[in-house]
Amino acid sequence: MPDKTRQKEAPLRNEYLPDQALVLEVRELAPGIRHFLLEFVDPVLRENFSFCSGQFLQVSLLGIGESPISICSPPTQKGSLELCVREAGNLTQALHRLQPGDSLWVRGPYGQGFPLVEMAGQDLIFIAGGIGLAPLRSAIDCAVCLNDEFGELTVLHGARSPDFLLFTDEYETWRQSGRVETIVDEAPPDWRGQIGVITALLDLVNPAPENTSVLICGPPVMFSFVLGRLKELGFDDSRIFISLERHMRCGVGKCEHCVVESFYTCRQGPVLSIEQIRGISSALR
Amino acid sequence: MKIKLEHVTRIEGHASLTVMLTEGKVHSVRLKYEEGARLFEGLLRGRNFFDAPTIASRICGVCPSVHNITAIKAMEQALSVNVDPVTDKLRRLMILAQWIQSHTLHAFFLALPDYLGAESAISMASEHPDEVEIALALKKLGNDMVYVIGGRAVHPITSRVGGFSHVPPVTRLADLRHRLEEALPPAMRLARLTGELDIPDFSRKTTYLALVDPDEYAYYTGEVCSSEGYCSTPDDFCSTLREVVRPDSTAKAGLHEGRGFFTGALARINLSHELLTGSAGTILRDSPHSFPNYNTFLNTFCQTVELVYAMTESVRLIDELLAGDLVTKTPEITVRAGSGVAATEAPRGTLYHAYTLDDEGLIVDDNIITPTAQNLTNLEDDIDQFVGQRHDWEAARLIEGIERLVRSYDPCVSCATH
Amino acid sequence: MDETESGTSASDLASGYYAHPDLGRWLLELAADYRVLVPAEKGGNRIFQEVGTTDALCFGLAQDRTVLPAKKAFLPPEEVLFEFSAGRILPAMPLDDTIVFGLHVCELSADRLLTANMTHDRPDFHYLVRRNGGIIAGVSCRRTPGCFCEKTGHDQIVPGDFDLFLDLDGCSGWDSAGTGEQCGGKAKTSVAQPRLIAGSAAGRNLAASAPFPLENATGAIRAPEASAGSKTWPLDELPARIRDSFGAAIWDDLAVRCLGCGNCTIVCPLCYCFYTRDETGLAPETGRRLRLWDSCQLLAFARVAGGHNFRESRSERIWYRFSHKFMRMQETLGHAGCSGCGACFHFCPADIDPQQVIADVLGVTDGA
Amino acid sequence: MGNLSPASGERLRIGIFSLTSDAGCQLEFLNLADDLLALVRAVDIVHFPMARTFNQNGPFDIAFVDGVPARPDELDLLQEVRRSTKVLAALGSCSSFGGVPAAQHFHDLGDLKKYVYRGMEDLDTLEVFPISRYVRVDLQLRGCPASKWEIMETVTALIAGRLPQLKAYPQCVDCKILENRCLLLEGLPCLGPITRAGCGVVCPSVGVPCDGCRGPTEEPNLTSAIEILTRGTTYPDLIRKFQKFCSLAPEYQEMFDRWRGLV
Repeated sequence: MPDKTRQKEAPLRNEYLPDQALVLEVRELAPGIRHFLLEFVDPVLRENFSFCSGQFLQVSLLGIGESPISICSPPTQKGSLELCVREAGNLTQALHRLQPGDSLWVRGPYGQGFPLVEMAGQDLIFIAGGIGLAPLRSAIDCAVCLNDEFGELTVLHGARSPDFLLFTDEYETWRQSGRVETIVDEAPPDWRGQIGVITALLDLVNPAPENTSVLICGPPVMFSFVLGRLKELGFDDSRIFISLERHMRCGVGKCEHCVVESFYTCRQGPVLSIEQIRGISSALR
Repeated sequence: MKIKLEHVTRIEGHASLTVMLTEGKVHSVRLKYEEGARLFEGLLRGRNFFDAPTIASRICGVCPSVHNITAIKAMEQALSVNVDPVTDKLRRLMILAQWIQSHTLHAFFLALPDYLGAESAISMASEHPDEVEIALALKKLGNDMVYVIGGRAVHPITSRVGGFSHVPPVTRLADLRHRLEEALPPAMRLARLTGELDIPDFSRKTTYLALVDPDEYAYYTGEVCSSEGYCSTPDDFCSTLREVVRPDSTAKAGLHEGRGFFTGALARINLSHELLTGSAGTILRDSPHSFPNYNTFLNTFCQTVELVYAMTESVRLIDELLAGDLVTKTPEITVRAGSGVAATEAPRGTLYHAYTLDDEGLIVDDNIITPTAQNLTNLEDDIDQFVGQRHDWEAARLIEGIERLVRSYDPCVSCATH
Repeated sequence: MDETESGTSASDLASGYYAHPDLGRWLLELAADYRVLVPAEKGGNRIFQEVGTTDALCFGLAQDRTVLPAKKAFLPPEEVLFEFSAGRILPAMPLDDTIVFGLHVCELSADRLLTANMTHDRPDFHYLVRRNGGIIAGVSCRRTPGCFCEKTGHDQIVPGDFDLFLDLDGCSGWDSAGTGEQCGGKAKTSVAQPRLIAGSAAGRNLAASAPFPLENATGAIRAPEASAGSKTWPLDELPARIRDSFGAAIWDDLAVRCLGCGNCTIVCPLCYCFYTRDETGLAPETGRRLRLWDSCQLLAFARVAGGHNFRESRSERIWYRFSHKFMRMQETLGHAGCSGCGACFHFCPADIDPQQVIADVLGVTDGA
Repeated sequence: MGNLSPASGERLRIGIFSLTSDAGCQLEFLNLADDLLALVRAVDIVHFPMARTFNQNGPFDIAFVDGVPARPDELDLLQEVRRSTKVLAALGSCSSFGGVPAAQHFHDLGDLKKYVYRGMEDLDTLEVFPISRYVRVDLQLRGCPASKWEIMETVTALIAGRLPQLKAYPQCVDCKILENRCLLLEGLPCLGPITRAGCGVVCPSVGVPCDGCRGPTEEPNLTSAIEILTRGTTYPDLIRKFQKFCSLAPEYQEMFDRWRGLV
């Protein structure tokens, strides 16, 4: 009979096996949006897990399913991770039922984050629509933490209504490193802040393009207005970074769902510069 | 005073009982089938002859195979199509499988809880786990037989005018045969148990009607015969059977020679019990009951005897099929105008389908007469006598007895109100 | 198996099949130790079936294509990624003992490309465990009606692309225009001993027990000549051409005809996209995570939770199918992601022919 | 639909309701056979008149509704069910699309009643519509009959706290994976490419073209499908095929309107 022994291949890593994490804390940030503090059960992973702002995890609950979710805590925070989850589908609804002490499962981190290292010494503008603030908050906190490495920080955050402004209790800390402006689509009469679209905040702060990088995350409808305004202000496409949302299943460029023309959003993205996606009309939809 | 029992439970479909009380005693009861009209006979008009078996099977989810086969037989008569013996045997198997499915459902899931003091087969599971397990296995066996031959357990697919689109593989038939043999002893045990149940003392002689075939216990062929000696072809009989439309009811009621009659397992056994040989015959003759018998409550026991018959007859048919070449050939069908009537024995009694086609093969006229509709008059007469003999009973006890009586007919309201 | 003098039943030969009694016996021997898949008949179709579940041990000489390509052996339509119970994950270990017999040249080539795709960047564990542990054996092909491997550059392979190759050239006389007559009918006695060519150590090991002579391969093995005038597409140019064609009218025209049924991708040897799904029983703490084939032609493919669909129109989805094959795979792996087998066209209810699509793309981007 | 699952540790309360129908879909619960005992051990089927004597009222976690409301009291029942359940699942093509009885919309209802009931036309019978005309429907378990797989997926998903993943893609995907003969390629009028998967492709697997009992896929390309299907059958026969099970599917209405304009 033939010999069944074969040459041993190099051990393969099984990308589809998630690691267990525990929920330490849950808090409601806005209607239908919750914030989770987690830590890995495995002490080695807990100590050594590293990532870049803008990268995401494949988060799952056993028996429910898996979804990509950006990490919203900064890479500088060791030992724990934070996620910000909006109730939208099967998994996120189930995540909203979690209590401290419950388990969830994660694999990753995946994708390319914001190239903060290349932005050293520059001013940073963060433009966030709605829950788009989550991945940016990771970068903001990182920049705040490494204050000396960056110039001035400007955070522009738009939301449906004042209730939906996220991380409001952190604005004071952020303001020590720069400026935070918010705007809402609609508001009750007692609202003293801005009402309108997010480009109004760009008009308000009127940023100079020199030595500045822009980091954007939000709903696709926001992109064309913001990018148009940035172009008018003279920003170069290579200095504008955007985090794209797509249907991502595998996270490793194999399942094909997240492709935007030639880009696997899960591998080359989710953060891409506008220069990279120039000419791809379907990218910013 | 009037009380209405909105839902007679553990039957197929929705029926209500309205009970008139005088000084706490029942003096009359009215049964009503409470389902909307689906108007199948109307909807079939303008359809292709080859669609009728598919559509007609949707009259009933409990006995779709017999509607399907009966429609096919009627269409083949209308179009003068003859089929090969393998096709006939597979069709017979489908009807017998339907009996296994339906009789198991009725006898053990719907009727037996009455006598074992349970509110459902589900709750029977704790005190009578063996019986429930056997019943579930038999149900599954019947389902699998229809699945293997018909392509699906409810609403078969493969059977069509002229034959079958797909013939079951030999191995699957052999597997069914094996399972039938294995399931036979427990099925006989349950049938014997059903024969020994303490049923109400009730007797009302009526007319019993069923297909009768001198060569076998009939279900697929034969003439329509009555316990009073009447016999005719299904074709002729269909024209003498009267269906009475009643005010505010979507179910019609059957009359033969102006009177109600009984069709179903009890009628078949009353007319053909001498042809029941083998295990089924043994159970029948070993039981404490003699036949012909006029106690309607015995219909459930008769179903379990037929369940055993269906199993042994299926084994015999499978052996015949396995002994020859398992191929069917669909004959050339020439579409033309014509009409055809067919009758088979559905689990609940004789089922008639009659169609008239135009020269394009479209249905211009049709009539479907279901056993539950045929039985309605007789059931009402039974209820009257049952109540009349027990006028001193407490209302609750009497109503429970009436429910059992209704259940013993195994009424299928979906069929009745098609 | 109905064995005639030559070991090949008349009906096998008439339908372009080749069977050999020694081959059959050998495969049955192998099936004691391996999961052996061979092309066999099922309900009027040719499909890769496990030896032991079929007694029809015959090989198509490319008259009929299998419904699903050999990829199903290594990337099953449904597989368990892991099971879970009471908060613990139990990884599923894919079987690594599959032998697939009877791949045609284009399919061997597709297998190489699919494996390269699953290996590059982040390797796919489950596929590679199966594939690296598996053995593939090619078989000489005659051209299947509707195939066009010469156009996509998948018309030749080298011994490194297979473990074994069953060379049926001994059955002389058939060629690209052959109808099977030479091989069947009168010529059946000329179905000589096949030659085996080994392409790997595993193949050589296997061949040691084979009833056929093992020969040294020389040079590449080619699919039979295509019809005159058919030549390779400008594959290097196609990525740019496809990219430029985004939004062009040809895709809208295809969308008018396309039913979006997904047939083209399911039968493609180089389509591999998948989705995952969790399944639980009546006790919710026990279950499994499955991975299942998906299709980029389905409406929900790029839809995210909340309902936004990033590929809303059928024309866009069709463009993505072609861009994957002729743009992305060409750019990342250096080879077109279309083997030229013609299965997508064969199984397309709307008769969408990739050859016409590429001709149109070239035409449109030429400004014609 | 908000939060679907019962409070943790509680058993799912299930109701199975029957309106006018052939009862085939609710019978599929009893046809679960082996799974039935496991099911009743895991959940409480508290309302199921076909099988139980004692039937409880709501609240329910899931209510499966079989059939169409064809009588005024069935409409009341339907509203009551909606009020007392978290998840309302239309069980089968009758409750999802009106099923076979909905073909009455291609006839004059008065004529139909006259034909069937010979002069007794004042029946208390409503026109047949899917239940979604009257109440919000959370899930459609399509098919004639509904598929056991989808019934079990619905129950197990809700126990686990997820929405069931019912297939929305065409039959062809599953049919190809089963490596069946393609009946459409053989010229038979198979509705597979435009019909939702989920039944296990039962008909084409035994050589019978798909009859479309599970209704259309999302955004079916009917124009092209009709052109392709009429190569193997006549246009009137094809329309009759579409009229069988899901004639009230919104996706079909334009096709039927065009047909009505022709005849």
